[in-house]
Parts: sequence; structure tokens; C-alpha cells
Amino acid sequence: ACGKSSSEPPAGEGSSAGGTAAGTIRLGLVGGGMTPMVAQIGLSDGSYEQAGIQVEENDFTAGADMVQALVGGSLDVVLGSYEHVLRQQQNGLGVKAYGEIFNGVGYALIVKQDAPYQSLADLKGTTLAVTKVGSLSDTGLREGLKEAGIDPEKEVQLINGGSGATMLAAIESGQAAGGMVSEPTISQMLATGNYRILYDPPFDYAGIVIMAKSDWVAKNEELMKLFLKVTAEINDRAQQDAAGAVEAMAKTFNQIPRDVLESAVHNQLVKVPAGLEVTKDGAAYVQKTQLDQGILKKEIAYDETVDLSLLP
Amino acid sequence: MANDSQPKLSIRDLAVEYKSKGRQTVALEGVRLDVRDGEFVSVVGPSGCGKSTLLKVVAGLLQPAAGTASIDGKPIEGVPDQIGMVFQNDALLPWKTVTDNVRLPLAIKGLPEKEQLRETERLLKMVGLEGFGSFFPKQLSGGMKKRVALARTFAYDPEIYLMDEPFGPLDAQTRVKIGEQFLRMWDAVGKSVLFITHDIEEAIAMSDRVIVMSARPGRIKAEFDVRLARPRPFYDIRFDPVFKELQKEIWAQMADETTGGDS
Amino acid sequence: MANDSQPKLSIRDLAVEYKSKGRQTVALEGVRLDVRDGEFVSVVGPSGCGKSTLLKVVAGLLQPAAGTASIDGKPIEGVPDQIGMVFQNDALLPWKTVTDNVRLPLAIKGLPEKEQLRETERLLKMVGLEGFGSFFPKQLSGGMKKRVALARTFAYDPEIYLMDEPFGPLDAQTRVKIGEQFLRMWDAVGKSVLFITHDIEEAIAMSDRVIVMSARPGRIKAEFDVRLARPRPFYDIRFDPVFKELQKEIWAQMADETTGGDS
Amino acid sequence: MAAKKNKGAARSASFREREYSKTSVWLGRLVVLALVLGLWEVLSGRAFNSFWLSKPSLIGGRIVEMIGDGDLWFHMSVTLQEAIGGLAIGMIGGTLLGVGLAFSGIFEKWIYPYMMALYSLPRVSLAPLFIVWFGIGLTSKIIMVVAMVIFVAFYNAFEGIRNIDKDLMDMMSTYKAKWTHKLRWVVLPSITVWLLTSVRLNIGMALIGSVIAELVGSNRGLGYYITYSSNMLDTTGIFTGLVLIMAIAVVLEQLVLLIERRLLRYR
Amino acid sequence: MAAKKNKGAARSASFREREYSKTSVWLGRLVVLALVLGLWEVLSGRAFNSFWLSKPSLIGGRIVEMIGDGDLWFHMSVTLQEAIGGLAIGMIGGTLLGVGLAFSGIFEKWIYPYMMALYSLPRVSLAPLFIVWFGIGLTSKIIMVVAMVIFVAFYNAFEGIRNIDKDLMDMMSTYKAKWTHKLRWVVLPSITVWLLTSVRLNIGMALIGSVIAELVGSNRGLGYYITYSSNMLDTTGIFTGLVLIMAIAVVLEQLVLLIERRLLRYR
Ligand SMILES: Nc1ncnc2c1ncn2[C@@H]1O[C@H](COP(=O)(O)OP(=O)(O)OP(=O)(O)O)[C@@H](O)[C@H]1O
Ligand SMILES: Nc1ncnc2c1ncn2[C@@H]1O[C@H](COP(=O)(O)OP(=O)(O)OP(=O)(O)O)[C@@H](O)[C@H]1O
Ligand SMILES: [Mg+2]
Ligand SMILES: [Mg+2]
Repeated sequence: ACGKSSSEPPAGEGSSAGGTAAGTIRLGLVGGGMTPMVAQIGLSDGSYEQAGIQVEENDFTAGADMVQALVGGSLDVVLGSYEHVLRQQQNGLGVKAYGEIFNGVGYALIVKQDAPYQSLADLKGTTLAVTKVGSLSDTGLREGLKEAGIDPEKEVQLINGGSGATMLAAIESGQAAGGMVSEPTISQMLATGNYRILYDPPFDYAGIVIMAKSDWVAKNEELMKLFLKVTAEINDRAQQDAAGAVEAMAKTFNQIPRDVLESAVHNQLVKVPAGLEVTKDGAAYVQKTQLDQGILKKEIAYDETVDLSLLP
Repeated sequence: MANDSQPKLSIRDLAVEYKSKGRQTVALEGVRLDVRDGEFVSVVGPSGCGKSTLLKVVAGLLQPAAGTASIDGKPIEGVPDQIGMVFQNDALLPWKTVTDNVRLPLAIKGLPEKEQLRETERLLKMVGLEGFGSFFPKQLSGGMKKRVALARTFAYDPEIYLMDEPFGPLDAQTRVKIGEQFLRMWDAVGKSVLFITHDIEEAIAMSDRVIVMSARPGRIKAEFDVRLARPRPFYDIRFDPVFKELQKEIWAQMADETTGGDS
Repeated sequence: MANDSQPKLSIRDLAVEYKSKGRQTVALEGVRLDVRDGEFVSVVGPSGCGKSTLLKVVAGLLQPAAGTASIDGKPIEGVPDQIGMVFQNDALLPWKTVTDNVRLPLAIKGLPEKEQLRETERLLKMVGLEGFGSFFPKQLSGGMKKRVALARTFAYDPEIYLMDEPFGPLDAQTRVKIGEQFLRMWDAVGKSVLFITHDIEEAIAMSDRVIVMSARPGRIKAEFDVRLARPRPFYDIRFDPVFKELQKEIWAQMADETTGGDS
Repeated sequence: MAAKKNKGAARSASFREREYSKTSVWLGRLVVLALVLGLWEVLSGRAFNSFWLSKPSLIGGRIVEMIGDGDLWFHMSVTLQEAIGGLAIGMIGGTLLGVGLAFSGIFEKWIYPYMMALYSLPRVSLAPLFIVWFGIGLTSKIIMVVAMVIFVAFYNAFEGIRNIDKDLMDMMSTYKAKWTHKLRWVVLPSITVWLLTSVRLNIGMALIGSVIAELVGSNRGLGYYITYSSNMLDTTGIFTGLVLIMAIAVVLEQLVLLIERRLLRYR
Repeated sequence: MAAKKNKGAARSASFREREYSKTSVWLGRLVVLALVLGLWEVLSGRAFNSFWLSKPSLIGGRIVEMIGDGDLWFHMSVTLQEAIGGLAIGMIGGTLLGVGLAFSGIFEKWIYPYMMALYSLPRVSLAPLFIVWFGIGLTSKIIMVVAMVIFVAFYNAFEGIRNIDKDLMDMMSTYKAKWTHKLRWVVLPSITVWLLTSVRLNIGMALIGSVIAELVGSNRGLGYYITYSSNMLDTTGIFTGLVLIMAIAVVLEQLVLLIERRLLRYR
């Protein structure tokens, strides 16, 4: 079942593959969610292995931890949010995005079916849960609230809600009026009939990107190219054959009912950008939110953080 | 004092076995002993013969394997109300000062604090420890600790005194002094006493009766009535011919024991 | 034995103070004492006068406030090689069996295990405890524990024996028996002994010299040479007139002390 | 000897000395277990929402399922490796540190407060840093467990030494015992009670440590399984993981008990 | 008395008895602190990437900054409330439980293994249940701290009672002491050493507990601050939070030391 689907490579030096295409990649992703679905399908149906890439999967509960591991040299490639690329660049650590596998925030605000709120504007004065303050779900919600004319600092309380069961507990027990939830939890919650989506951030937003340290890529350019190529192929296949994608995902998410999974996979697929390209607009939007929150001190050029040249 | 009433303490066919981690030691066997109300009985016997064990049974701290021990005709179940014990080790509370250790039984009885302190003062004086009230046991010498333990039992003032080598680590003079005081107290109120000692002279000087025990497993080997008038001069009595005679007899009994029995 | 050579142990103007948590107790003051090589010296004195303290200074376990103690002319720094001590409390290792407790000094010396066990066997027999080798201290009576502690010190076989009431909780007969054996051993090899006891007769019967200490703060009050031929019959010597005379004198010295000094 | 025969051996009538028969002890335990599980099973879905507490029967089913497809051992083996490896290293290291520091004179006074300060560091927050420092593999997870375990071991060893009977040490000194002898004959036996306490406390700590370690950068282990299940809103999975961890704890605890019974025979 | 005057009072020449002057102790501590901080400051950015370990000077600056804008107290006060509240409740509850169970006869044998099993539950994984049962307010956070603290308290109290000198309890019995007396005169003083151990271990536990509690459903507290900083990849923030937690631990520890010095005067 879970986790076991990842191939078990010998404990070799992943990054030492040098110029040859085949090699090992130590990959970090936030497990339990579906934002990195394209990669998850590939891991589960063996696409990477067939292409000669040994992928060593490591699951994290938070994107930030994962990025730290990347910079610390424990991971080669990370599927994480674009914000982190910006923050790392600001810290002077050469991390770049080499492709995008999910466009958008990836989280939707879920409230109880019978809750009195109909729009974000109604949420003034409530407590809302995001996965972790400062994370992607947080940024997404803040942007939405601002557009609805609510000051996220003063007029609502944003709390850490975690993910999965913890988040569900926060919403169901009424401790939070709503919470930012990702797939497949969204589909699971909706399937119960007790919840509805109040707000799904609609904007073009550089969400989950394929990031790596530029010096690692310099040494492993072929491997990275191959990885991107295989990933793109998986996406193409999945877009055409959704049932196949569901099949592959079912191996990983074996505790989730098939119909729920289908809806979740469908919701995810539409958000995967064609050709895995990071849009300039999406990247700029992310940059703007980070500047607004004061996390980024100064603007960083698109070229410094995104490199699409390796995409097929 | 009273040599007339039914036995205060009565022990019948008592046997005690220690059974710990598979090993079994018979400490006492077929012990039969009566202590009348107000009687002073001493027990002597070779080291390890079961004297302490006997006291612990009477104190209700050990359950016999066979036989019974009863106080006032009632079999002993748990710790009886009437007894007060001086343990062979002192069993002082290391975290309490001398004063607190002595006033413990008074505090348990619920006496008002002032009275407790007054009584404690008196008793410490009696055992020659005035001025040491605020010391902790660790700061006392071996003999001083024993005296604190004695004072504590005096404070409790039970109906039956069970005393396990109470004067063991005391020098001859202190021994005489405290012995004398205890005897005077006993003369005045007439409690029953079961007294363990290694000093045959002390045993004779104090008791109405001296019991000699045999080596392990302990049995009662001989009993000697001490027919000396009371009140006795605690020290000078030793020069009495009756005393000397008794002393020789008991010594002979015991000498017989040690060479023969103790392994 | 040898009454001729330079002192084995020499104590000069010794003063000891206990200072704990602000309280200050003067335990010894101006103590001056020599023990010649092979001499047997006993110390008697009222409870709490500082006898154990004196031994601890000689054992290097306490630092004097003033004065010096030296062995073979060398001031004592840390625990000297030559001494072996029997503590007033037994200081047995509760987690070791009797055998292990006794063989401890042998194990430290690095004797082969077989020899350790043989020697242990012999010593246990000597103190009347054969068959108890596998007992834990908790399973022994008070007197038996003391005997184990004695056997342990015999196993160490030091040049100077420091013995703090070694026969305290033993009955008269066991006392005589072990005392005799110890004396025989001592006669054979002639070690120096500093021996603390409460039993004046025992002190006289065993020693070349008896020291009487005064009440706290301890000073040396009187010294008595015991001019009795060796080897002495440990028990029967008590009926010697010289013995009786000495006994009376020492008693008088001490009686004076207790009524006067000990507070 | 016509008197009534009592229950046999002399037994202390008093404090904490009674011994109970093995059967009555184990029977009682089973009854308690059955009671808890029974209540849980019956009440779940009735008295409270069964989603949040799952059900013993579901958990049992899941365990059987996991045994069937090999998942159980797959996850459990890693967690065991981390926990036991870390426990061993942490216990030895911490104990040595404690003993060493306790005998280090004034040095102890200098270092000690900082040890306690380090102890209070929340390891959860350190987990990401551990990955940066020690990588992502088994090593970094074992180090996390060590970090959980070492302080309790240190503290108990230290405290044990503070509580050694001074008289016994003095006695050893008079026999000119070298420190190796003191260690073997007095120090170690004296602190055994404390060490056993620390092992027992640390069993739990080690397991918690591996779960925390597996929160970050892992793809197997019971901690991973729990997190994963939580993300899947699969409460049965969460509880299955928890039950398995408890089972490990109970087994390890019983092992320590066996050792304890041997070591503390003298009491 | 012409002999040489030694350093004054009789002092054990042996085991762990030496006392050191206050100045040399505190001076030594300061030197150690200065050394660690100095090395950290100098090496950071030279021997290793300063981003991963921050720098004492940066941390100091951040603390000043936080004092300035009131953030320090804002976060610290909550954490303190949770930690101290939970510590108090957990210590009292755990100790009572330990004492109670130790005196409960065979019942103890039945329950005990389950206590140790519960102890090994990773509290982090229990977060969802805590939210469902106790909400996300102060209560639920205090309960989380209690859940961290109670087992060590329980275990130490229990173990302390197992180690009470049986002779002393017997002695109390012969004076017909009621259990209240036994508790006050023997049991509590006997287990004081153990209780102090458990308080000290639990200071760290309580702080860790509040950090864990603040992982979920919070918007203030040092734990929250650390998590937030971690998400912002703000290592200085992480270390500032950690340093503040350590500071709290040190202060609490010193308080306990003061109490200990009073309670263990008799040694
Ligand atoms: N807790 C115990 N477990 C096992 N055996 C014990 C225990 N206590 C005493 N014994 C054994 O019981 C016997 C009698 O012991 P007891 O303490 O009653 O002797 P005693 O007459 O008081 O000796 P002493 O004069 O030396 O104090 C001894 O042989 C001893 O080994
Ligand atoms: N650790 C200590 N701290 C403070 N004072 C102590 C300490 N040990 C002993 N004393 C004090 O020193 C004095 C002498 O004690 P010591 O043990 O040497 O007496 P002793 O002659 O051996 O008495 P005993 O015959 O009763 O054993 C006593 O008054 C005692 O209060
Ligand atoms: Mg006895
Ligand atoms: Mg003494």
C-alpha cells in the first residue's frame, strides 16, 4: 500500500551519476497530498524506472522542511511551492524552478455545509485554519481575503491547522470556521455531503514546481532533462487517459474510495500546466504576494528563479 | 509488679520461616512464651537465632508459618495497638531532626504541638541528648542515634515494650544511666517489656525472667526467674550473690549453645 | 609484641570539626596518641565523644581541622595503604552475597578467583557463618552482618586494623569466640590495632593499652597499660586480680566522665 | 505442633511485600484489556462518533491485512531499527556522560545547567535541522532518537550517583579500590535502579523519537504510516499505527522487567 | 597547638563532598557560555554556512527587536502559561496516580503495563483527537502538556515508592500511624528525590509539550513562532525561539534547585 510503491534503490550516491542520463534522484515531496500527482503516478506505474531513473522518494509533512533538506544536500529534486524558490534565492542559496507540475494554490477553503457563510466577505471575525502559517495555503487564503476586503492580519484569526485528520478535526469540531484543504481531502470531505467549498483560489499562481539547486543541475543536466521529459510524458498520458491515472494513484491512496479518488484526480489534472511551463504571470503573482507580506525584501528577476530550458 | 493476672502476651508453638527468592530459612520453631502484665522479660541467645524475628512477630510485622501469638488473649492481626518497638537498626527518619524524630509518636497521637515539644525536650534530656534537637540523624554518632530511637519509643509509651538491643552501641556508663532511668519509669507505671540484649548482666539486672534461646532454628532453651527485690540498684545489684549465681548459670547455658549449635 | 620501635601510627594535637549547613561541631580537640608497631590499643569513651571520628581521620576519610596524623612518620593524605577498617555500621554491599562481600578486598588485590573463594570459605567459618555464603545482607541478622564485615577486613589483612565496635551486636559467646580467634591471629602476625569498644572487659582482655576519652569534644583523658602476659586466655583472664584492678580504675575514670561531661 | 498452620512462609504483613500468583496477575491484565477493548468496540458508533476513535475490530482487521501484504513488517522493522538503535546509543552515551560529569569535580557545576537547557529543546522543531546536518537516511533518524533518549539517561545516571551511599564509597576507599573496582562493585549496582528507570522511560521516548523523525523525510516506518493515514483521513490507520507502537513498547518493557528481576534480586 | 592549621572544618577527603565557592562556579559557567557563543559567532559563516545555524549576534539582535515591539512577551507569555499550567497539573496528577497505584495492591500489576504503553504514544500523532475533544484553546494545549508530563511524574512517584525503606514503614506501623501520617512523615520525604527528578525532567517535557501543542491551532506562542520562522526559512527566528525556550528552562531549573536545596538539607 502506501509508500511501498516507491522503488528501493541501493544506498548509492544519487548525485554522482554525472553526465550519463540514467541515475538516481533523491526526490522530496509532500506526501499525503495530490499536488505532486504527476510524479506520484510516475512513481507508482514505474515510468521513471523504465526510463532508467532510480527515484528515491522521501515524504515530508511541510514544504519548508523539504526545501531545507534540499539546500542541506540531502535531496536532489524537490516538488514544492514556488514561494520557497524565491525565499531561497533571497537567502543566497541557488535554487531554481525547472518546471511546474501544478498551477494554483492547491488548497480550497472548506466550510461545513450548514455554515452561514456564503462568501469570503462573511468570514470577518472568524477563525480560519491554514496548514501552516506562511505556507502556500496561507498565502492563497490571504490573497483571497484581501480581494474580499478583509484584512487577514486583523479581521480574522489564522491558525495552524495542519493537514488531513488534524485539519478535519479543527473544522468539524467547530474550532475553525473553515480550513484550507487540498486533494484528496477535499474530495473526501465533499463526498460526505457535510462540507462545501467556499472559496477556491482562482488565480494563475505558480504553485508546485520542480526545483533543484542550480549547481546540482549543472552537474546532472542530462539526468534532470530526462526526469523532466518523463514527467511531461506522464502528464500527457494522464491527460488523455484519466482512468489510467486513477488506477496508478489507487495504488498509493489505497484507503480512498474509488469514486472519490476519481473526482480528486480529475480536479488535479486540470491544474497541471501544459508542457510543465511556469507562466510569467503566475510567477509574478507569487512574487507580489511575498513582497506584500514583507517576506521578500526586494524583487527577484524571473530569470534568476526559473529555468525552463531543460524542459522538452 | 503484677505476677498474678492472665498473660499479657502469649506465644504458642510459634514457627517462622523466611522464604525469599526460593530460599527457605527456618528462623523460629515451636516457641512458647508468656509475658504477664507488667512483667519484664529478657531474651538472650546466639547471634542469628531469631530474637529479632520473635519481636517482629509480636509487633505484627511478620506472619508466623505456624502457631499463634496473642495479646490479651486476642491473636495478633496486623500491628497491635499496645506495642512499642525499638528496632535493632534505629529506623530513624533521616530527613527529620532529632526533635521531629522523637515527637513522631506524639504527633501521630495528635497532641498539641507545644506539649509535643515539651515532652520531647524532657525525653532528650533523659537520654542525654539535650541540645541536639536540631541535628539530623546523619550528624549523630551510632550511640546517639540509638538514644534518639529510645526516646521516641518512650514518647509513645506503649503497654508492651519490645526492645531489640536498645543499649547496643552505648558505652557502659551511658548504658547504666539510661537503663536506670528506664527501670525507674517502668517501676512507676509497670508496663510489660520484652527485652533483647547480649549483655547477660544487663538482662539479669533488669528483668523478672530471662529466656535463653538456642541457635537457629531458634527454640526456647531455658528460663530463669530472677528473684531479686525491686527496686534494684541497677549497677550495684551485680555484686549480689544471687545475681552472680544466675549469671554463671545463664552463661553456662549459652556457652553450651554456641559451641554446640550455632553454625 | 614489639614495644620497641618508632610509632607505627602517631597522632599529634589533632582537632576535628564537623561543619555542615552552617552548624559547627567540635568532635575532637588536642588528641595525642601513638600506636607502636604491633601494638593493640583500645579506645573507650562515652557515646558521641568522637571515637569513630578518630578512626575516620586515621583512615584518611576525614581531614582534621588542626594537627596531624601520620603512619610510619608519613602524614596521612588520602586513604593510606596500610589500614583496614571495620565500620561502626557494617558498610556491606546490599547487592552482593555474603561471599562476594567478603572476597571484595581479595578481588581488589587481584587474587585468582579460586583462591578468593577458598580464603572466603575459611574466613566465613572463622566467624561462624559457613553455609551463608549465598545469602544477601538483607537476609542476615544484625550480628551476622557484623561478622561478615569482620571477615571482610580479615580478608584484607592490613598492617593497621581500625575497628569500630566490631563485636557490638554479638552475643557474649560469639564475642568471646571471635575475639579469641582474632587475638590468636594477631598474636601470630602482630599487626597494630586501634580498637573501639564499649566493653571495658573486652578492652582490657585484648589490648596492650586502653585509652579513655572524655566527652565531647573528645580529648584523651587517661591511658592504662595492660601488663598481662600474652597469649592471654581471652575469657578466663577476667578473673586475674590485675585485670580486676584495671577494670575498676577504668570504670572510675569513665563514670567520672559521664556524670560530669556528656551533655 | 497442634496449632493452626498458616499460609506457609513468614511474610511481611505490611508494606508492599505481598506477592501475587502469576495467574491472577495475568488474568487481571487480560480482563482489563478485554474491558477496555470491549467498551471501545461497543461505545464506538454509539456513545461517540466512530470516525474519530475507530474500533478495535477495524484495527484488528487492518493489522491482519497489513500482516498479509507484508506492510506490517515493512513499516515496523524501520521503526524498530531506529528506536532500538537510538535507544542503545543514547542510553550508553547518556549514562557515560552522566557518570563522567558526576565525577568531574567543578566541571560538573559548569556544564550541568547547559545540559538541562539543551534537554528542553523541542526536538520536533529540530527535525528539519537534523536533516540538514545529518542527511535524510537512517542515521539522522537514529540521531533524533538519541537526542530524545540521551538526556533522561544522562540525568538519571547523574542523579543515581548523587544518591550513592557515601559510606560504601568510603569503605571501598579503605580497601584501596581503584576506580574500576568502585565502578563495578558500588557505582554500577547503586545506579542500577536509576538506570532501569531511565531505560523504561526511554523506551517510550525512543518510540516517540522515531515517530517524530519519520515526520520529516521518510517513506516507511510506523510514524510515516500514521502521518500518511492522517492525511488520508484514515483514523483506523492512525490507531493501527498507535496500537503497534504501544505493542512494541509493551514488549520492550517486559524485556526490561526480566532484566530487572535478575539485577534487583537482592532486594 | 602548634601544628599546622588546615583549611578549617573536617571535610570528607573522598567522594563527591567538596564544595566550591560560588564565584568559581558562576565564573566557570560564564566562561563556558562565552566560549560556546564565541565559537558559534566566529565559525558561523566561516566553517559552515551561517544560514543553517544563524549567529549569536543575529539572535541577540532579534531578541532585542522582539522586546522592542512587544512580540517577545506576546509569544512567551502564552508558552509560559501552557507549560507551567500543564506542568503543575501533570505533576500533581501523575504523582497522585503513581502513589495511588503503588498502594493499590494487585490492581497495580494489572494497570501498570498499560500505563507504560500509553506513555509511549507519540503525542504529536494524537493532535487530531485533542482538537476534537478539547478544542484549540488554552485548555487543549495545557492538556497536551499534561499528557507529556504526567507519565514521568507517575513513573518517578511509583518508582520512588518501590524504593522506600521498608523498615521505616514498619516503624511507622508500630506507632499505629494512619496513612496520612505515613504519607507526610515517610512517603513524601522518601520520594522527594524522585519527585525532584521528575520535576526537572518535566520542565523540559512541558516546554516541548507546549511547542508541540502550538504546532496545531495556534497563532501565538514560542512554538508557533518557531514553526512560522521555519516556514519562512528564517533560521535566526528558529534559533531565537529555541534560545528563549532554553532560557525559560534554565530559569525554572534554578527555581527547582532552590527548592531542592531546602528539601534535601538533611543529606
Ligand atoms: N529478611 C530475611 N530473609 C531471610 N532470612 C532472614 C531474614 N531476616 C532474618 N533472616 C534469618 O533468620 C535468622 C534469624 O534472624 P534474626 O534477625 O531474628 O536473628 P537475631 O537473633 O536477632 O540475631 P542478632 O542477635 O544477630 O541480631 C537468621 O539466620 C537470618 O539469616
Ligand atoms: N557527619 C557529621 N556531621 C556533623 N556532626 C557529626 C557527624 N558525625 C559525627 N558528628 C558529631 O561528632 C561527634 C562525635 O561523633 P562520633 O561518631 O565520632 O562519636 P563516637 O565516639 O563514635 O560515638 P559512639 O560511641 O556513639 O559511636 C558527635 O557529637 C556527633 O554529633
Ligand atoms: Mg537481631
Ligand atoms: Mg562511633
